[in-house]
Amino acid sequence: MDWSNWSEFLAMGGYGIYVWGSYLVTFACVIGEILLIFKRRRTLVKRYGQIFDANGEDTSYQDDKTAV
Amino acid sequence: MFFWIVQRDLLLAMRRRSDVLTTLFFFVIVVSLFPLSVGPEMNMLRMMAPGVVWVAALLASMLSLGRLFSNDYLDGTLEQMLLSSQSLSILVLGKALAHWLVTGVPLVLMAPVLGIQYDLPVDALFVLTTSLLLGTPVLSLIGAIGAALTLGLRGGGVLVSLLVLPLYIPVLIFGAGSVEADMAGLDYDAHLSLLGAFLLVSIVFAPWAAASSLRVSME
Amino acid sequence: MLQGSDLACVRGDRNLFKAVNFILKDGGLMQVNGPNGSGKTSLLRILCGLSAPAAGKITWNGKSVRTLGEAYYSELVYIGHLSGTKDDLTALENLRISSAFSGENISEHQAVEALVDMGLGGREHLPAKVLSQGQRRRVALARLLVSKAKLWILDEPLAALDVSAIQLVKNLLERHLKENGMIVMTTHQDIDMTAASIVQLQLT
Amino acid sequence: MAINWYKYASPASFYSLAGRMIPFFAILAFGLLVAGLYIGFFVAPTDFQQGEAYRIIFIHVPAAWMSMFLYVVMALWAGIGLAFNTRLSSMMATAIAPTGAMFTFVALWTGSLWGKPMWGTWWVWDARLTSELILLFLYIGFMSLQAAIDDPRRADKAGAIIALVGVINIPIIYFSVQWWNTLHQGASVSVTQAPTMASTMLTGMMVMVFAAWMYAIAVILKRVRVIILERERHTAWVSELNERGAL
Repeated sequence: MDWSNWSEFLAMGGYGIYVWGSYLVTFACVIGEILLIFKRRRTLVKRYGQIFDANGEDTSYQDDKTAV
Repeated sequence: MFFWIVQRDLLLAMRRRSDVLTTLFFFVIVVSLFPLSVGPEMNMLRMMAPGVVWVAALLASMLSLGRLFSNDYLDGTLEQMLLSSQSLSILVLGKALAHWLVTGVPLVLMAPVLGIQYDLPVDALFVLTTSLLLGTPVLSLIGAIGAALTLGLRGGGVLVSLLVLPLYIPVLIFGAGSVEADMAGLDYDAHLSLLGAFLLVSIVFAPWAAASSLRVSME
Repeated sequence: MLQGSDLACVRGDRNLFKAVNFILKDGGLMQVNGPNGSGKTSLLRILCGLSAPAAGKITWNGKSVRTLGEAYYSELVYIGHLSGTKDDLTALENLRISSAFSGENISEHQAVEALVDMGLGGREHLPAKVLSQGQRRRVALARLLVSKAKLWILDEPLAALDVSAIQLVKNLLERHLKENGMIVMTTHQDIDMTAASIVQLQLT
Repeated sequence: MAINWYKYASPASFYSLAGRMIPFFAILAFGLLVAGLYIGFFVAPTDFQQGEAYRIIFIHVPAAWMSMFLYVVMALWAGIGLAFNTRLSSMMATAIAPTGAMFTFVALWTGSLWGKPMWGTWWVWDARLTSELILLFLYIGFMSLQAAIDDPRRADKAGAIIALVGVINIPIIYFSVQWWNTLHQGASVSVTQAPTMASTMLTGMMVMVFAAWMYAIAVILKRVRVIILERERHTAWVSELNERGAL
């Protein structure tokens, strides 16, 4: 399937909105999910950094649910 | 022992009669709301009747699920139930049966009356009542699992409906489907036998699942 | 004979206690002591199988409690902080139902007698919600009179009781120990009771 | 082999193992994705019936399969966690749920976008789309139950029970929706009456399925590592890792 030019590829035989609509949303979800995990991880590592370094041994008893 | 728990719950329900009536009134009000919203046009209502009555029955029986175990949880009787020499599944089956008798049966008795409100033909009323008779115990049994899982959680009431509604869908489809089939002149035995099958399966599995959920929640 | 071997309990993130060992023989009394929040109630709940220990094992006459299940429960009465009485039911109904749970269907007469012994004479037919906290504890404790279970697990049985009730409960416990029963209890009052063997379990 | 396997059942060693595996799966997923898209858009011919709109199939079908597959895998891990009391398997189940829910949402979104050119409506009560919707409710139910319970052990076990009850109900729901669909609309054109698949279309789709698979494994391992850290805060190996800054 060879697309003669860029704009024809975008038009996707008139169905451009639907095809690109679904692909964009899919990649948005994928990227979003990955970013969410990295964000969750970063806050966790930062928080552990404070807890452990500040007093060497973990004394602050925080419920995980509230802290994150 | 099984009859002890059923008798106790019925005794409790009778002592607090308002709970029984609230479920029934909720059912009646929800069913009567639809003609007001959709318009009094008869054959439209007749077509919608099975779905409306079934969804209202589903929501009404779910209304009182939250209280199924929470009262016993708060005053310590649930602990005694867990420690009883009788198997917990039997006790949970008893509680689900009591819940059904208190909420399900009034719905079944009220359904024909509401059916007339929707101008359903007589044999459709009969099918509606039998389908509810077979379906509502399944709602109580599966609901018992949801109630056990969300014991003692904040916002438990909403969570129960979120957990349990997807599992109610097959019962809803065949329940409402049986009445529609009858009104369309098709035979409805297939639907009712499937509802009966759901009932048998949930009688066997649901109490065991609810019992293990109770043990998990009471850890 | 009840035996616990290196029991441990974790609540949320914190481990309440570790490596708890004890043996309780017939006619023995074990008193679990420790400051508030040291896991006394958790230990009792683990002993009666309500919750699983994070580590360790509990055996009843040599067999693990987990495998015994209902067989173990029929030998046991647990009275926790909650009185286990339904507010809408009368004291009599409450007692009959809670004893039915543990498998002993007692007659109306026996129930009334037990309530009278617990000093609730004349109040059998009152709904539990009008009873005071102390009276409700008496209804819960009345189960001990009618129960044939060998092992009693009591979480602060003497709490919220007046002097006469405390004396009454003490006689009850002593009588149970004399009949070769076993008791595991927590209490903040000091109890001077004679028993075949008294085990003091200290939770830090 | 058994002993070795058991070693990886402990969160600490699994944490490092997962750490090493993630890059492998991530690169594989990316490679397969690029290949799949290339085949999908540049090799596969135009479909005589649906024109170019059918190219949505390259993400709709993998997403739908993955959503179904991940729920079953989640229920499996949850069941193992419940039966053998191994915390790691329950953590795995908790890690799978969000990815499964994401795939279900994508399947629904692409399904409705595909339905628009085919039938002119955004949402068609087709049997498979409806079951996909119900599957999304099951995922949401699982995740909200686990979020509502603070104690991780209870959350794992409660989640396991609802996942197992859910997985038993999936075939029942699917067939009752299938049956319901035929009753009301007669044999309507269903989304998956896939056009006769040219071989390149098929290969393109299969490559995309594997890409989705690799991606799912990479993301789930990534999330399970974070969950392990959250739950194992009080263990020595976490604080020791933290000292070395190797978290």
